[in-house]
Amino acid sequence: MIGINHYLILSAVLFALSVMGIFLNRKNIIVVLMSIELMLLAVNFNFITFSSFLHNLAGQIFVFFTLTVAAAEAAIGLAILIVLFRNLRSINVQDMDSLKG
Amino acid sequence: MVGNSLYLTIILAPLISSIIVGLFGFAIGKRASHSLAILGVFISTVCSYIVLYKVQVLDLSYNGPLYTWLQVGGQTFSVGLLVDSLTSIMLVVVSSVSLMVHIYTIGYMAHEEGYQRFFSYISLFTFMMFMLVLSNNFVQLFFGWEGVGLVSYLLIGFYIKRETAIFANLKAFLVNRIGDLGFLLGIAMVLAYTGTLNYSEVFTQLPVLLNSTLPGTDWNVMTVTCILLFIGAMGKSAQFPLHVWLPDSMEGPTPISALIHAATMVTAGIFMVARLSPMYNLSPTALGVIIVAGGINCLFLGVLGIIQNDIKRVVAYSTLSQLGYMAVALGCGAYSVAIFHLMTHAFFKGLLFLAAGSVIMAMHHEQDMRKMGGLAKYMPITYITMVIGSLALAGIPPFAGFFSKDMILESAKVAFENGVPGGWFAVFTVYASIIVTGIYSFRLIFMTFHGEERFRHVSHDDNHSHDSHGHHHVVEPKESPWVVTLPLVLMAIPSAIIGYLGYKGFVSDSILANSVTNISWYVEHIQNEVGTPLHMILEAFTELPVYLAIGGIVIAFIAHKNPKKTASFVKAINPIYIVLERKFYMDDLYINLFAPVGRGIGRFLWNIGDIVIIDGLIVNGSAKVVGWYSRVLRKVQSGYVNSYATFMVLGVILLLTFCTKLIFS
Amino acid sequence: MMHNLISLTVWTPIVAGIIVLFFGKNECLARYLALLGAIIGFIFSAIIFFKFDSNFSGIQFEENIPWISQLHINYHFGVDGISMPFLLLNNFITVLVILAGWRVIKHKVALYNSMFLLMTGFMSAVFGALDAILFYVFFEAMLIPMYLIIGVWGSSNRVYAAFKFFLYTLMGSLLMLVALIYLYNVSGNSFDIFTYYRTPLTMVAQILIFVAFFFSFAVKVPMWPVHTWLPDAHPEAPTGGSIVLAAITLKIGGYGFLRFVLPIVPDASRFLAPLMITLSLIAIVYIGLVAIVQKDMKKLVAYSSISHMGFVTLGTFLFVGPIASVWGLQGAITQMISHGFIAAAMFMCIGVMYDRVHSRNIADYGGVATKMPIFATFFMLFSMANSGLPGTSGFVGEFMVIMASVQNNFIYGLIAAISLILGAAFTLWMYKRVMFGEVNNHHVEEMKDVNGFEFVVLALLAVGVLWMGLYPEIFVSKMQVGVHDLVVQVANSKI
Amino acid sequence: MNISLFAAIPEIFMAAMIVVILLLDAFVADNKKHLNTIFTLAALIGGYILQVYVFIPGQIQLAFGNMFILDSLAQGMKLFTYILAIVTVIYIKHYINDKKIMKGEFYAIFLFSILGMLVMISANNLLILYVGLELLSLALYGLVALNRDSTKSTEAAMKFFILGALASGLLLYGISFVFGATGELQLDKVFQAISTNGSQNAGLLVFGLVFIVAGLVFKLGLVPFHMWVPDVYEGSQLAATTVIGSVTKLASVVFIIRFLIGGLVMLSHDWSLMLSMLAFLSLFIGNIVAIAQTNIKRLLGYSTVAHMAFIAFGLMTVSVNGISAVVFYTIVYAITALAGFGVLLFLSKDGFECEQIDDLRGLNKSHPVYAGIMLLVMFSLAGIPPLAGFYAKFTILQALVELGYIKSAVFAVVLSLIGAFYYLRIVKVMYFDEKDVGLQVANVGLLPRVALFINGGLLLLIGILPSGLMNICTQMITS
Amino acid sequence: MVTSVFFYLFATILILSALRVITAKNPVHAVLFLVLTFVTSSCLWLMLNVEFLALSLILVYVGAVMVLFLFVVMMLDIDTETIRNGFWKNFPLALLLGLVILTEMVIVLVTKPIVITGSAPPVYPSVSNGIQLGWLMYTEYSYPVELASMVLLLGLVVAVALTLRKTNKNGKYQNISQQVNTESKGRVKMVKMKPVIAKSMVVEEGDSK
Repeated sequence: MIGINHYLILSAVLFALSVMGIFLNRKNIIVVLMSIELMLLAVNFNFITFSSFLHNLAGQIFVFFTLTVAAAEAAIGLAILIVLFRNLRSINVQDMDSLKG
Repeated sequence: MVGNSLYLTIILAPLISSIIVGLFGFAIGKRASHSLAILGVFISTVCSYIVLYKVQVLDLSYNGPLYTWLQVGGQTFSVGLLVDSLTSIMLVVVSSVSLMVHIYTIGYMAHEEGYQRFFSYISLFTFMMFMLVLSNNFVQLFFGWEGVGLVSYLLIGFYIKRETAIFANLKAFLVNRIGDLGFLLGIAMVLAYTGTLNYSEVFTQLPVLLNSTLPGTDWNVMTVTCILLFIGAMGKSAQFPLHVWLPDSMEGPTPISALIHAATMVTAGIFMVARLSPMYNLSPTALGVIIVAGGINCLFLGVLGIIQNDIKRVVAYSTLSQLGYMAVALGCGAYSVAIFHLMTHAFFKGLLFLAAGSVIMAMHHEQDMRKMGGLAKYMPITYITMVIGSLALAGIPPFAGFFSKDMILESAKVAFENGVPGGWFAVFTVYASIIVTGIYSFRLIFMTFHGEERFRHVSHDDNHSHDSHGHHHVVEPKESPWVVTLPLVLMAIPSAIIGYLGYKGFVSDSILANSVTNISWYVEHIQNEVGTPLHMILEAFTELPVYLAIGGIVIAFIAHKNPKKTASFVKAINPIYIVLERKFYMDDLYINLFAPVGRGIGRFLWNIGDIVIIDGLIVNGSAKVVGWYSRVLRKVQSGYVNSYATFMVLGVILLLTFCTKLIFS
Repeated sequence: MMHNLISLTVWTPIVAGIIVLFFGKNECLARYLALLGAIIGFIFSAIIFFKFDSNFSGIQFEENIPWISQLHINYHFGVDGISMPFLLLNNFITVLVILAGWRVIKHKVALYNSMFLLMTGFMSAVFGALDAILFYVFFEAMLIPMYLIIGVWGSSNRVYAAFKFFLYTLMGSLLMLVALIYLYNVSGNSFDIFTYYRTPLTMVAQILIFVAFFFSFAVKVPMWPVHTWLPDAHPEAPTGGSIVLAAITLKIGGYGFLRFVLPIVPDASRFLAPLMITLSLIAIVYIGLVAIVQKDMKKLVAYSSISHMGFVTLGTFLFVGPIASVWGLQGAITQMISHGFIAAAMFMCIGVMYDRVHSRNIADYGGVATKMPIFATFFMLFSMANSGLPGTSGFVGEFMVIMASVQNNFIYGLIAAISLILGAAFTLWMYKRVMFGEVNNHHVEEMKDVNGFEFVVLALLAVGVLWMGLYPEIFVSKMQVGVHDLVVQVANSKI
Repeated sequence: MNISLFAAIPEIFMAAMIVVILLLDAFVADNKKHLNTIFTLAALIGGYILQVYVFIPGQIQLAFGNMFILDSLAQGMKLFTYILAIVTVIYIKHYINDKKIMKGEFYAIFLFSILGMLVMISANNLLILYVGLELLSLALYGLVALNRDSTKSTEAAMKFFILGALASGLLLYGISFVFGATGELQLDKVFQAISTNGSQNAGLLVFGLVFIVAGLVFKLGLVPFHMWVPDVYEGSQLAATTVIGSVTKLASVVFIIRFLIGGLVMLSHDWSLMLSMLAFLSLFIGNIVAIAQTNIKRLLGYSTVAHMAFIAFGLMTVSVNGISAVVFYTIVYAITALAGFGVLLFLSKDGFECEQIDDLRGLNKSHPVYAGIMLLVMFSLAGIPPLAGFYAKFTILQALVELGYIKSAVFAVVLSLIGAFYYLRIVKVMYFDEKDVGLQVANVGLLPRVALFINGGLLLLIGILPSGLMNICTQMITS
Repeated sequence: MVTSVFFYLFATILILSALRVITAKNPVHAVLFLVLTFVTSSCLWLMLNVEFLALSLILVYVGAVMVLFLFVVMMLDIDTETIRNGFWKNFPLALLLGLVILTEMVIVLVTKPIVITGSAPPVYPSVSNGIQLGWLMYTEYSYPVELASMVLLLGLVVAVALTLRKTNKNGKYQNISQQVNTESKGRVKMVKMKPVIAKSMVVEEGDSK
């Protein structure tokens, strides 16, 4: 039987993968953004799981708003990315090092 | 106030004149300045004689506070006056000599820069000396003690441009300070064990001191205290090994050599021990120390006088020797004898200095006796007075020195007989020293006043740039003006007769009654054998000392007549001569050992302790460590956003790990 | 009026300082305003001095109103015999400092004078405060003006010195803050110093508090080995800064030991007294030796200050049996007051020369006495006072402390008394090299004797030095009851 | 269910005004763009007035089905937020003009961020907290990026965005566990659920707590979640830095208080330990790394890290005193930082950003008043009495010692000594360095000058009489 | 049993595609794998009876956000080869990091069994998930809905403000303020002209005189 733990562990795996993604991609910012989307997916998974098993719709509502906000977030993130690309002619993470120390 | 207004007058008159002359000297001019200063001292002198009369004749003594200086922990320290027989004698000595010196100064310093300053200083000195002798407690004694030290410092370095002078005054002050260290600790001991610093109160508590030992040791407190106090006296009275400053102090103008470094200040130590005689009587060990120190001074430092060529230095070494005599007397418990010698010495030594000054003036500030000679005919008054002084110094009856010295010999003998520690040393040194005294005092007379007129051969080169006269050609030496010769004459009189007059009183202790407590054997053996002074003089010729003294004079005469033989003799004993010339290496010890070592330690502590260890290692070191951390840690902020994210994740992992532990614990 | 005197003493200079800061565009006006403020402050403190009842045991001129009620912090001022003399000294020195800078300071005059007035106000408050936090606030606030004084008007190495000064002192005081908060909690939510006096504390707590206080006050004093800020701060500071630092700021350390350490942690004080005495003796001898070899006059006097302050801590921690030594305490306070005069005077003298030659190096001088006879006389007096000559104030405190240390242990006394030699050695050797001898360079040749302002300042200080030396009773009598109370307080064990 | 909207009137007003300003920007001629500023100020002042108006003292007002709460903490913090926002606008007005930043957008986004803060402050629900946080964060990303032709700014915005998104991901992940463990999103109910049967899903809760703490302290900028702070401070133009560095702190702190105290106080044992750990690290890193900085904005970024550690210490105590100390600290810090940024803003002009420490060289000589205010700011940040910053530190230390965290207090104190060093350095540059770099103050007008002067004076005033503000803070917490 | 099979199937696809997202060489591939991830998870959500959100995930995320991503990726012409440099160097560490975080999570989740506290029956069992959500959203959760609108507006404003460049010569923009603020003066140009009079007329006039 597939229990709550299965889903939670699945989302944990997603979460871990997203973390790995952020760590791994030292060259391409857009993949980092995608990793963040993955992380949000893991979060949503959690909420959905709990909501379903608890019979509590609040979790689903939460997911709904997460999706909304994430959409706006993605828009802003990509806008920043474009602006950055215009200035830097690159979206290489390692080129973004004028601020350090 | 009426009761002590006389004493106050004594103290304040010179102080006031000193302040006025010091502050407004330039405004009021030379003449008014010296008049004022002399007036101050004159008033004091007159009052001193009145006091002498009151104390010695009317038997009125005084002991009372003036004002409360300090109250601490239930103990009150007052500035107070103690007028008794000892004080009265000291007052007279101090004020008389001081007055003479004041007058003499008019002539001696007539053309010097800082004329008013000089008068201000010596008046201030007189005040300080009065404070010292009149004090009825240790604190005030210390005040006067240091005060005279200060003025001495100022006056030794009076020629502030002369390197030797300013070296000498610093040396004098510092060496004195070593003594003061002991002195202050002695005072502290007294206070710690008796709870008071008033002489009279301390004397009632002596058993406390006598019956205690220093914690952690088995040293008797009385002995420790007495020795500490005597260390103070060693500094001030130039006792071995703290004597090194006195010869150098001759850098000062001659009047103050007479006043401070012969007659008054240097005897403060002698006075102090005499003042505290009830204490010293209880500590034979301390007396032994005094004898040894005095004995060394008396003989070994006296010997150095023989080879000096500087006229003032000869007198200075003779002073050391005479101070040694006094100290021996103190060590033998014959305090009143010491005071007697102090008094006679004050006059004849003051006289000798003043006369030497007169010679120096005549020689245009030349002090080297090798460039003098044959002056007797040019300056007869100086010559005669100086011979009188020298005879007194050598102890030829009936001059003053004879009586006091004879008493010291007697008391040394008695002390030896009574098995006083170091008694044999006392006897040996005082006897031997008589010859020495004869030699150096008359060597001076012969070299200066007799023989070839060597000053004619020597051009006055400019090795004494302070010389404001600026004469560079030979001028016939002539007798000094009356302001100089008058004090000489006035001092020569007491030098001749004061022993005769004072002998009986001092010996029988009637003069110092109730203020000085002589030790028992002295009282038993000497006080009871009082003869008349005349009897003493006659008897003297049946005894050894006079012949020793005459022998010394004869040796000096022979040496003077046969300079070549003397030179070969000196050559024969060259190693000894060198030791003597190096003053037993005592100066080297201080200047080349103690001072550099002190500075070296200081430099080491500064460079290594402060700069390297505390500042370098700890303070700047920690700053450096922080800076290093800062530079290293800022590298963590690499600028790469995924490394930032990684750090965040690491933070989460850290918290998670921490938390997992929490969950399972 | 009467019951606000301390507030007036504290706030007059502060307000004056702010006024000067804002309306000091005109330099002349700034100077006169500052002087006026300083003098009014001094008058108030003098009124306190004269109205002070020396037989009254306890706090006088007390003011106590809630200040920060949430934290039970009160605006609590008051003086007893221990603190009152400092108040007077502080305000006295300020007048001198303002005068001393009259001709010398030529840029940022308003800021300069204002900073000194602020300093004075803060320091008066430190001496008057009876609430721990009130004390602390002013204790720290002082750092700001002093930091600026050293940094803005200092000489070449001023930045290093200012930083060192600030951080060194801050290090100490921050630990004290923690200790005070701890005491607040232990004492049942009070910052009243006198409540702390009654608060029982375990030995461990006492020792920890002692350590915290030690860092705070020992740095200020400064004690060996946390002294090294002083030889850097003093030479770099302008003359006025050196004067205030030496004359007053250092005293706050000594005062802190008396006001806080001894009564609040008496058992720890007793327990650690040998340590403190050792450190003090090291300060006296070690620093004395170091002072001898200094080439920089101000550094030399700075070291001599440390050495002299060694007597303060020595006197404070001398116990005769379980009882704090009255002699020691009195000596410590007297030494502080006297050092206030002497150090101020010494720095003033060096400042006078510095203004003419612009060098602090001893080697650059020589024969100044021939060019500046009046100055030489003053300098001689102060040098003698600095080497502890009886009849000057320098002697009184040292005397009392040496007396007390011999009562405690002969060896202590012996080591302490070495300062007689060392003090004379470094002071007079400097004097000799600077003032005596031939004039050997044209700078000295051109030196002019003291001007009116300098003369007034030096003369006032000379009066102070002599007065305290010849008649210390007028000060000491005011302290007696306070010291007695303190001794009684310290005698009680709090464990 | 409470559907009254009364308590939320100010927020509604703000939302409306944002739209108005956006429209205004579109429809107003370029030469009348100052209307934007005026409307922004009007919006904030109106919000303030409404806020005062809606509050009923001594009563907790709810709205929107209890998701919106207006208690005294919210009221107080909102009022301060408004005031700080107003002052911010006054300070940045000339800067926006000079730098030719898109005004309408800037002010609109700024108001969005203020709205986000207000929402966060009044949130009574995990969802609202999240949305409010996002509203704030997204607006801030926008503000930073708005200087779109600058590589630094866009880089900073990108970093800020990525890390912020990561942080909110972490936070959400944590919230999901809390939701799972309790089945509630409403803060008071979460609290009840934990207190009634908290031990049931303790593992899950603590697990979630880790992520929540991580997400929360990101906003504060505690080590190791601090790495955005210096970069963003440095990279943003001063106007954005001012917003991030000052007024935002209020909302962030209330946010944390709501989360940790309001909802998860039963887990305080766990999170206070976590906070203390992070606070130690932050004090250390923040203070030490700041020493090596040469850029004031960056330096202030690191110093913020250290300051936030103090706030974490205060939170750690979980006592009334501690929390009111935290609030006090926050307000004081925000005021202080605002004054500091104000000075920097005034010194910046077209083509010149006053951001290097050396730019301030000789400021005292050319502009003593600004130097004086900067001096007050620096000493206040260093915690030297009699300035406001001292009492902030003091109250925190007191709360620590009261609960026996003496070691923490000593640690905090020792490191703030190191902190003092770099503040002193700025003072040194202004006062000790004689070389004048010819710093010119921008033409800012009277109002900003007066505001800055009052702001600086306030540091001193609070320093001398902190009682009033402390009272307010205590009342915010206790009632 | 069937659900188990489907669960594991989708879970496997989900994990693998997620792994590919982070390891793909080409960002376009990464985006497409991300789409796959979303679709799979949408399927899993459907298994949990969360129909509405499952659909909106596809609609909002796949339909809008991912397209946006794809668009940006395509627009920014990125050199895919250099981007992968040093990837495998970091991989072990990343793996370790991921494993640590996963292990800790799993340990907690497995060892501390979850107690379903609020296991109340579904609120409106008969009504579909979408209607339930809709009902809740516009009543109880109206506040966040309003806020979400603000968030979206903000997103809009920021995105436009950042990316809209009016300097582009080729673009044609509408400047509203300019349009609104035009005054009649600006629109109608009144030109003063000297009246042009025919020569003949002049002659005539002249003639009349």
